[in-house]
Amino acid sequence: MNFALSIPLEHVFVLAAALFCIGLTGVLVRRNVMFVLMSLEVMMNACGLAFVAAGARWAQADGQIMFMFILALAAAEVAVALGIVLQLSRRFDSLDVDAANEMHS
Amino acid sequence: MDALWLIPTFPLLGFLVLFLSQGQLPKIVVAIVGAGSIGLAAIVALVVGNAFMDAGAEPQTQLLWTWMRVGGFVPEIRLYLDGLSLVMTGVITGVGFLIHVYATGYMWDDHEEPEGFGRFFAYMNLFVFAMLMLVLGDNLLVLFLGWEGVGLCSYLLIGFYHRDPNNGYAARKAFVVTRVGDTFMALGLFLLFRELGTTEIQASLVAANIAWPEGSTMATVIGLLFLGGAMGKSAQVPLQTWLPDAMAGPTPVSALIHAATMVTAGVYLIARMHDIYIISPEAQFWVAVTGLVTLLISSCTALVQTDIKRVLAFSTMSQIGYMIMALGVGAWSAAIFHLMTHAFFKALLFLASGSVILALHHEQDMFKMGGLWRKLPIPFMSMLVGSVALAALPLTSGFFSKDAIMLTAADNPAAGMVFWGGAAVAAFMTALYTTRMILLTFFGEAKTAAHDSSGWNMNGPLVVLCGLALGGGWFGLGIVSGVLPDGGMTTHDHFSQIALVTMAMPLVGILTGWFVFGSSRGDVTQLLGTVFSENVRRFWYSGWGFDWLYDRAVVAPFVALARMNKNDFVDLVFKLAASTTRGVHHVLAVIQNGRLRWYAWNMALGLVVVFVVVMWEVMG
Amino acid sequence: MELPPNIWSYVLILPIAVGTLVMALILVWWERRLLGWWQDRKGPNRVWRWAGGFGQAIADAVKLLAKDDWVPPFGDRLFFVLAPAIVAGSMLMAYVVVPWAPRDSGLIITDSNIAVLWFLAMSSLAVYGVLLAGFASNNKYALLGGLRAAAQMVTYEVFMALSLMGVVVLAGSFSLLDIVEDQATLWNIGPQFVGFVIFLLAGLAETHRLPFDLPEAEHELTGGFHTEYSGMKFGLIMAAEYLGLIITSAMIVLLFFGGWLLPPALQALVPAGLTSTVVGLGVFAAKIVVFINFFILLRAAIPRPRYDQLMSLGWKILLPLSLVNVLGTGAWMLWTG
Amino acid sequence: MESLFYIAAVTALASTVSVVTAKNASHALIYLIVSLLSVAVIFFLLGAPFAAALEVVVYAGAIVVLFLFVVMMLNLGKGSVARESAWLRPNMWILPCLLTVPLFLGLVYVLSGQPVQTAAAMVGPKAVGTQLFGPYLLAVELAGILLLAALVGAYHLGRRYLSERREEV
Repeated sequence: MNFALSIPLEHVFVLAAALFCIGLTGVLVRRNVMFVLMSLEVMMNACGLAFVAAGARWAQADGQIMFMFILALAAAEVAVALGIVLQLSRRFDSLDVDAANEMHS
Repeated sequence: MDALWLIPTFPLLGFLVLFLSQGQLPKIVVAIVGAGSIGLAAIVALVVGNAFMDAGAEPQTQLLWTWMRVGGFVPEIRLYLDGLSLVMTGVITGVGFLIHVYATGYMWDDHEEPEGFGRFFAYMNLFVFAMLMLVLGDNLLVLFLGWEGVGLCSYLLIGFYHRDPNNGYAARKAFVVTRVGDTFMALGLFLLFRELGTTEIQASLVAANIAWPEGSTMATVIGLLFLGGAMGKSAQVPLQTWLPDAMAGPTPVSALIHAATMVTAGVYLIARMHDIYIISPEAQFWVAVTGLVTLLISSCTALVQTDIKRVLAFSTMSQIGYMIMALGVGAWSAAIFHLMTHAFFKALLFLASGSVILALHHEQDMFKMGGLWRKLPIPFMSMLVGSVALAALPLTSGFFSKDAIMLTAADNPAAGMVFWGGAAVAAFMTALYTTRMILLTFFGEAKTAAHDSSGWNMNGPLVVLCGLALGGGWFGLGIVSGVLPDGGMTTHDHFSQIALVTMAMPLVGILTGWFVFGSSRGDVTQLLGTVFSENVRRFWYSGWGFDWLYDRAVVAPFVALARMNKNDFVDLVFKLAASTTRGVHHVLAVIQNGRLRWYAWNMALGLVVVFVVVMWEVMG
Repeated sequence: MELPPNIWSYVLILPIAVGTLVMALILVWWERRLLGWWQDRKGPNRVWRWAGGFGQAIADAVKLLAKDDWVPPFGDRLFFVLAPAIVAGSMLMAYVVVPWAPRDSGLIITDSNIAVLWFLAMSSLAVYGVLLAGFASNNKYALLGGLRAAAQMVTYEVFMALSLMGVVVLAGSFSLLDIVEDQATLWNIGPQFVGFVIFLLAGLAETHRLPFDLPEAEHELTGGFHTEYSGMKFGLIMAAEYLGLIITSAMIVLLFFGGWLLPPALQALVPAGLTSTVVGLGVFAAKIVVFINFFILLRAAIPRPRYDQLMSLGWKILLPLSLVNVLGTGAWMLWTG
Repeated sequence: MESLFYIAAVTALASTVSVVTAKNASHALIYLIVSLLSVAVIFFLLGAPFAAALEVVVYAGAIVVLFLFVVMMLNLGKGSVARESAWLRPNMWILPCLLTVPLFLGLVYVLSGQPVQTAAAMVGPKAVGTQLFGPYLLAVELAGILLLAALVGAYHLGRRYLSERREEV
């Protein structure tokens, strides 16, 4: 069952843009760091979708490769970010992203 | 020929086994692996050498793999075997093997580093491996890899007894000083690559002959840079100061550094790149001068040393000086010939002195020795044979090679008689200090109790090396002259005036030595007791004050500059920068408040602004 | 909406789903019988004596169906209901890519060029079922069981994927049909023995069968992640375990033991066409049964390790081993061209 | 069959909106999985089966599991929903939407140029693999280094500091 559809490219792009904007809104609105991270994942995923769609436009593998790099980036980001989340909740007893603003002068 | 790659592989495997086992193996296994790997390499070298000779001594290469591929720069790990590298390989593996066997006995009951047996042999094997890569590599990059590997291993081994900070200092000195030479070497390499576009040795030599006319400046510059590299590795003036201090390592290490590996690297490099020096006689002349100066300085220094190993160290410098001078005057194959015979007798001398030192419980001062010839017959015989070869008495191995060098030097059009005269003086001095060493060590009254504890694995190599030191001169090196332009044949026949003087110098030296140091004679003692000679002695003893000079010329100004600069105007610039930064910080701190969402907000805002601006431009 | 090129594959979904579920039902009884035999006792043999006591399995199923379908009021209702469905659903989905007989027989729902990845994807989705089951129960045993299961499955998924890569490299394809056909001359168990051992262990851990059933280790965690489950939801989790057992055995057979192929010498004797389909189906089923029995034997023979032992076995032994295996296979392929 | 794409797209949008608006972290994660799976379906339909499989195996199967794991460890159950509602007052949505809606509209405006169709061709795993280990080899190495760095970082962050441990014991 090897099939691929011909889909209007701009529809895929609009979907990707919509996902990206939803994710961005999430990053801006949420205070809970877990939700911020999830929104970031959504944004990255949207980028990946755009890349794959662009790759599909010319039937080239490059789009999928960029998606894989995004995947690797996401994996690395999540590994570190979740470690930070655990430290955050352990030290400040809160998941508020602004809880750790000890840097202000 | 297919077995060529095995030669460096065995030492590498030995290193990996010993290194990865982390000293967990029993000593007997370590000894077998450590010495056996070199032994196997020596056997393979023998087989390969035989096949090579049978095949008519045609240069052969073996491509192992391509290192990397960056644009047009494609260095390959390729082994190259011709007469020159075969001789080097034979010396490294053969003499190296004997040294390793000796070391199994020498290091067995080492009380300073009882846990270090495995580590010692791991480094030794790596040392041999690096040196083999240096001589077998067909690419200057591989050569450089071996070059640096040799430097690293010498650092590790000189500082082997790392509990004493002085040894660590000696190791560091060796590393830093040779690094100066390495920098020259690297610069030469870069320059060569820029000019000729390749780092393949053979290809670059061919290209150099085409690209550069006789006396070309570029060839001179590269030749001098390579000479700088050789100075560092081969301990030539002015980068020679590390070698005497390198005696801090265990004696087999000294033997390995001085006889089979490391210091011969510079000689090999110049011999390998000989086309460059033929293109540029000017560079070649400076090679000869370097050799001559080293030769004279170090043989004088050797005369006044009290530490038996330091005497040998300075004698190595002078013998390497002979080789370098030989290269400089065009006695190419004689240089390599001397390299080989020197490897035999210098390994012999070091190992024999190691036996003496071990028997005296690590006593190295010759003035505390004496009367040992009865108690240590085998080391005594070995030392005697080695000394005779070092002094180049006729019919010993050293005689043939040194004779060839000196007679060729006399032919040199630029300053033949100077070179010959210097070499002859040095030959005289060599015989003198050799006699002094023998007399002080083995004759006279015994000053320290000796316990001969050497077994077959220490005496065996000595006996073999005795044979080589005596008879090694008969080998002849026809295969090398196939590679190098043969400058070895002189116009003087063996009974001309100059040849006779050359031959007589060692004999005169030995007789003088016997006369001066043999037994206390009033006049001589008086002569040596004058203030002038005492000053000379002290000056020579310090190695002509090079350490002092470097301390004053390099270290002291640097320290002074640093001290001067500790609290001065330069800091103002930084303080200004600091206060500016602090001022800006106060402004920015308002913005950078550690609130993550505030940052996110700004990023998003920036994104939108950029987007709008771009849109404006595009649509606009 | 135009018709798909092969309606047959849609038709095939139902028999395969029903067949595997029935197979799971049989296995419940079979495992107990086999364990009884190995442990020198009878096992369930009373109901339907003429069928060796198989009636017990049906009776159990009816009991599970008839039980009160209780949802804990203190838990998360949505996840509690969803979890068993995810576990069983993802396991069933994995069967989509299993080729039951040679290529021309059409006994495969879909052959995809990502079949192996599909299997991995589905087994990684199964983690959610277990994790959510443990989380939704709002019970500390269940939570610990769920956490353990998740860590164990995520860990072993890595080696499972890596151990497969050797096979994939040999066949040059992710398609299971290609992989089986690649074994016509030599089954992968020879060149990929290391991969096989790792896959076997990883498969055990992925289906959390004994001896790797730490997420539900009774003496520590009562029932583990399904402590709060009863009735048909529990039945679904149990069925999923047997579905996992079957798919793991099937994957082992497909990847390492030549799938439906007989040993090369005998395979040549099988005529093409319907005969080969029937023979292939039979051979495949026989091989699967052998491995299912092997897994049951493992359960009977080997004690359960500690959890930290399980994890260190994975990260410290299996991971390096599987990486070396992939590297070695790759080097071998490069060497032989 | 194109309708499949639009179904997946709507599912993705709806579930993503739910991710951002959910109060319960674990529910949000389930929505995120749904979103990822529907994007995987879109990948498959676009002729990128390898990316689709990776999306499920790595994204849904590993990354989000990590999220869920942390949520379970922090025990973000029902108790946190109330706090979440307090943090997420309705009027907080206004400003971000003022920012992102114009961005989205701008993007749509840019993208709705001349209509182009995707190629309807399959780019299988083999093609991706040969590209990946050919021209993109350096990037793969860099990604490997990035992952290694993340490993080290996560290890460092994950362990308890010695001073803290002393207090805890």
